[in-house]
Amino acid sequence: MQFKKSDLPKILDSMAKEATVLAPMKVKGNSKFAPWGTEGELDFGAQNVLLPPKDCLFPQTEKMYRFETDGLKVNDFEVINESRPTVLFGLKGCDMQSILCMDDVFLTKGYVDDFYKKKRDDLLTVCINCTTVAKECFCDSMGGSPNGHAAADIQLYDLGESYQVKAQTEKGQKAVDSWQQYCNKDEGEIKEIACELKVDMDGVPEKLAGMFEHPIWEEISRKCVGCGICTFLCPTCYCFDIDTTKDGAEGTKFRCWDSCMFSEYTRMAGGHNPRPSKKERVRNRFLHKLEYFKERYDKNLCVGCGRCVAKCPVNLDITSFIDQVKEVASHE
Amino acid sequence: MSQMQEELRQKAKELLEKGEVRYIIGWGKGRFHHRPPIFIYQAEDVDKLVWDEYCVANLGKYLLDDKFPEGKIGICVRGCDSRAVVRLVQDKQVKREDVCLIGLPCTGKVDQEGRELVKCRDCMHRNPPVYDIVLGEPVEEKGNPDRFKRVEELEKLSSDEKYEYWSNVFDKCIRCYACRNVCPACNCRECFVDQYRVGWQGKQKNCMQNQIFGLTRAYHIADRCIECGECERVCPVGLPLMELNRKLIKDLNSLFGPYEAGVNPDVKPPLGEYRLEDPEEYM
Amino acid sequence: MSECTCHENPLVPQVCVITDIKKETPDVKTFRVSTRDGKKPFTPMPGQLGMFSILPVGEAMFSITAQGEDYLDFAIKKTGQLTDALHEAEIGQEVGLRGPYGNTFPVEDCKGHDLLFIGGGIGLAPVRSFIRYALEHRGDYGDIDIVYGARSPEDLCFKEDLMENWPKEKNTKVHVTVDQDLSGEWKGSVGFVPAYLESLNFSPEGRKVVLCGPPIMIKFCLQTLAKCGFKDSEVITTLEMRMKCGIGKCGRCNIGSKYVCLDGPVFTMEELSHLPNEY
Amino acid sequence: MSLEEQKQVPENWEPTILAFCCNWCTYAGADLAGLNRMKYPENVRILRVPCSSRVNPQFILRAFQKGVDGVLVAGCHPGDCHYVSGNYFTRRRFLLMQRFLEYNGIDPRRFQARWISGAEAGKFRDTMLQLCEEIKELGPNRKLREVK
Repeated sequence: MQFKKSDLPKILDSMAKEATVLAPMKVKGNSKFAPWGTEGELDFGAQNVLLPPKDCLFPQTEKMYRFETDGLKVNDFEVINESRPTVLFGLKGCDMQSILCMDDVFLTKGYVDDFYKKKRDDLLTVCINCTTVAKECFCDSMGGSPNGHAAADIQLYDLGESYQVKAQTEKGQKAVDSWQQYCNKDEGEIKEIACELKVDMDGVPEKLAGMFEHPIWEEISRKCVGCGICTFLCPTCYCFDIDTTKDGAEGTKFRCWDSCMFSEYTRMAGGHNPRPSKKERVRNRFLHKLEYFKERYDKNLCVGCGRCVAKCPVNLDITSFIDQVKEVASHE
Repeated sequence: MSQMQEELRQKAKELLEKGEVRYIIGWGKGRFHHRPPIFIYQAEDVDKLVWDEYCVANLGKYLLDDKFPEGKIGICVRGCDSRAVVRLVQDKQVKREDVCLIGLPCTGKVDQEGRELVKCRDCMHRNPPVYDIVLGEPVEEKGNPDRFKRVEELEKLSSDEKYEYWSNVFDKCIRCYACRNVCPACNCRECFVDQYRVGWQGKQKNCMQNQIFGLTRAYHIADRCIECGECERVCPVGLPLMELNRKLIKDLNSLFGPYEAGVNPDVKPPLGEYRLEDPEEYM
Repeated sequence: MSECTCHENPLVPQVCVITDIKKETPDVKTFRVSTRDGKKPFTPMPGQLGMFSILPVGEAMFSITAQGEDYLDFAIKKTGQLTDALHEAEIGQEVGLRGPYGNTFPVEDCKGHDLLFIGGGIGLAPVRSFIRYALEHRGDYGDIDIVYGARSPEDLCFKEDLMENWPKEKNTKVHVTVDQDLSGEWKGSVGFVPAYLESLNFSPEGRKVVLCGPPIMIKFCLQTLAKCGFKDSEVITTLEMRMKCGIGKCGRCNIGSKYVCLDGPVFTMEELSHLPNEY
Repeated sequence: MSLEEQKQVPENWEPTILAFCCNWCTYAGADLAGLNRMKYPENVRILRVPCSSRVNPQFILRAFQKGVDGVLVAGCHPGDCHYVSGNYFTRRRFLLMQRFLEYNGIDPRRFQARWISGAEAGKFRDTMLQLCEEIKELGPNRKLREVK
């Protein structure tokens, strides 16, 4: 089933009637998933959208509950958990995989995070395959593929002037049915492509397990600037902090993104900090991406989107690190 | 360019073998066109040192990671790095005798598509003002005729338009603090952002918090900013932060006389001193 | 691990009331908390944690040191912004509480063993929950030794337990030491816990150790225990880490792939030896 | 909050003004004004600081953030500062700050500095009255303000 690219705005408008449609757009020079209708133009270019889609499921700042204190008394907490049906349109394979990683974290292991669950149930994911690949992309070395993702509700294939549609879940099928008047039945031929940047991942998690005291950490973390670019642009970084905005007696408890690269991330009240310097923090981030998450959820936490490779001010990039780990003799 | 690279490697080998410096901070080969900072301890590793048109990162701030070095630290300095080191020396963060500056006249750096970087287009000191050793011959300075052009354009706007402009700018900020972490002038022991007990800066990301962070940081480095442009280069969402810093520098020049930070180690930053005949508006 | 019974959203606390505040030492107070209608907020197992929040200020994780019919006890030392505000709270102050979080002391497989509890300063608080549990199920356990040390005599926490209640229990011995004694009337032993522990020279057969205290004390106690022949699997400790969510999501309290708030805080030294040493 | 909404002024709105008064001169001037029963608007809140140069730019930004409509920094006349050179630094710092706030869209009249000595009680009252007039005419300040 296909529809012409020229009909795309009409389809987006029809969907935008009863849901917020987030599409990859360039808005005032800023490449992000913006609601359809803000002025800016669609951007399905090679370079993935700069700001990751995790903002729609796990906002950078999310109010949790409001409270009011008078004297010693506290009123009942008013939980703020409103969410609207949302469509994430134009997701690439790597971002779709990052949503699966986030699902494992927020929805499994004994506790279900309500804030995330409500947004996740309201979400319809429309994945699109990549026609060109940025030089930083390496998703097919991390188990993903630029040619689409099986877990997306709807998968679009770019055939030049039209998109081929494939509904992969019944939720997706329901949405595709509403596009009928734009679609025709014929099938096009889908071009498969691969990433240029290759990384060899097998054996790396096991090898990393024994490399906690290895001198490599001192070497690579020396140039790290300790900023939060890699963690805030990473689609799978889910660390958050909980804080309060106070205004006299009232206040709101909110949760916001936090970065393990910041200095006070693990600083305790008494002053003890298990990760005092850059070395520990860089080590923890790489080990979490490549080994700890695999041990806990049996998935790579790095989906190969290449955002940190492109945007790190000093090019402390995970792909060169993986290459260095491969070179480390296994007995060391 | 590669002839200078050979000279640099030669000089680095010599310094390391004679034991004049314990290690040398320079640029090395990274992924694609990147030339990340690199730290050379052994003489035989000097071939990792690179000098070409992609060596962009400012090296000055790495001296803060090793504040009490056993031996001297060698550091490759272009114009902006040398001013960064002068900045750190003036702020008493680094002792001048602990560093050996290897001066490299710089003809400006390019990004991956070969376009000259904004910070190099605006650079006014391509020859390192302060150095111990200099390689190659000095480059002719081209100056920056429209240094304050963008600031003057913004000043013409009405106050609501200005607020609208700056709110849109700071709405894009994701608070990754890269601008603070790469800035040589931002070298407080504990930044106001990290003083979570005092609570200057909330952790929530909204336009107002971003604006307060941006304005406070710009004002804190008002008279010490060396215009190296790193804050603009590293900002992942491309905020025009130099326009804030240049406005402050333009006012400082007009109010208290022309001054360029980090060029002459003996000239103190203007806000740190005063003259009786300063302009008077508050009588 | 009993399911959190408070709000259906695990991150939202339930409102509870401080019913009693007891001053243990100049910087440690025990807060007794129960729900508005006087019931116990939740039933924790020994060693589990509760997320305590003073509303305008913030939230922090504390171990539950004791529980009764309709209350939970938290012994909290004044070290940070939240604990400062907490120490100014009065009786009747309403607070937010959620939990119980974390795993529990291995009460089952400690059955039939002799127990050696070692506490340092405020470190006695989490250990005390297991001591009280053991004394309630006295028959299941062999003889109990409690070694406790604090900076000075007035810094000893839970004095009436240490001096009156516990020594009266069936073959339970309490050994208390203080780092230094300026007042002069302290009759007990003076010296650091590790040295004191060595002088008591406990035999490792059939004995399990529960250890909690400042990092420096744990380090030296482990060396002493190793000298006495205790195997790593016999030594159990509970860790303190910065925790924000308490339900294993926010990624902050990780040691390797384990989250202290979910897979901990109680670990045996053998489990800890497999994890990276970063705590 | 869009710019139009910022324009409407709630009726009988009273501006909140924060005055940083240097302990040795301006605060003494304010005291003297009180002794002589001089009336000045009550919506000025005085914050005593050891010297006018103790005022950190962050205090001013935070004041606007917390909803203050006008800020005044008042200190001794240059030359008779109790700490000799305090107000010279103040002068330099706040000449720059005023232009910087203006560059960011804040009306310069919302942030002013004055030299008021211990004896100039009249000047203190006149400054406060004049400041209150100007801010009342400017309306509530919604720029940089924390949105609840």
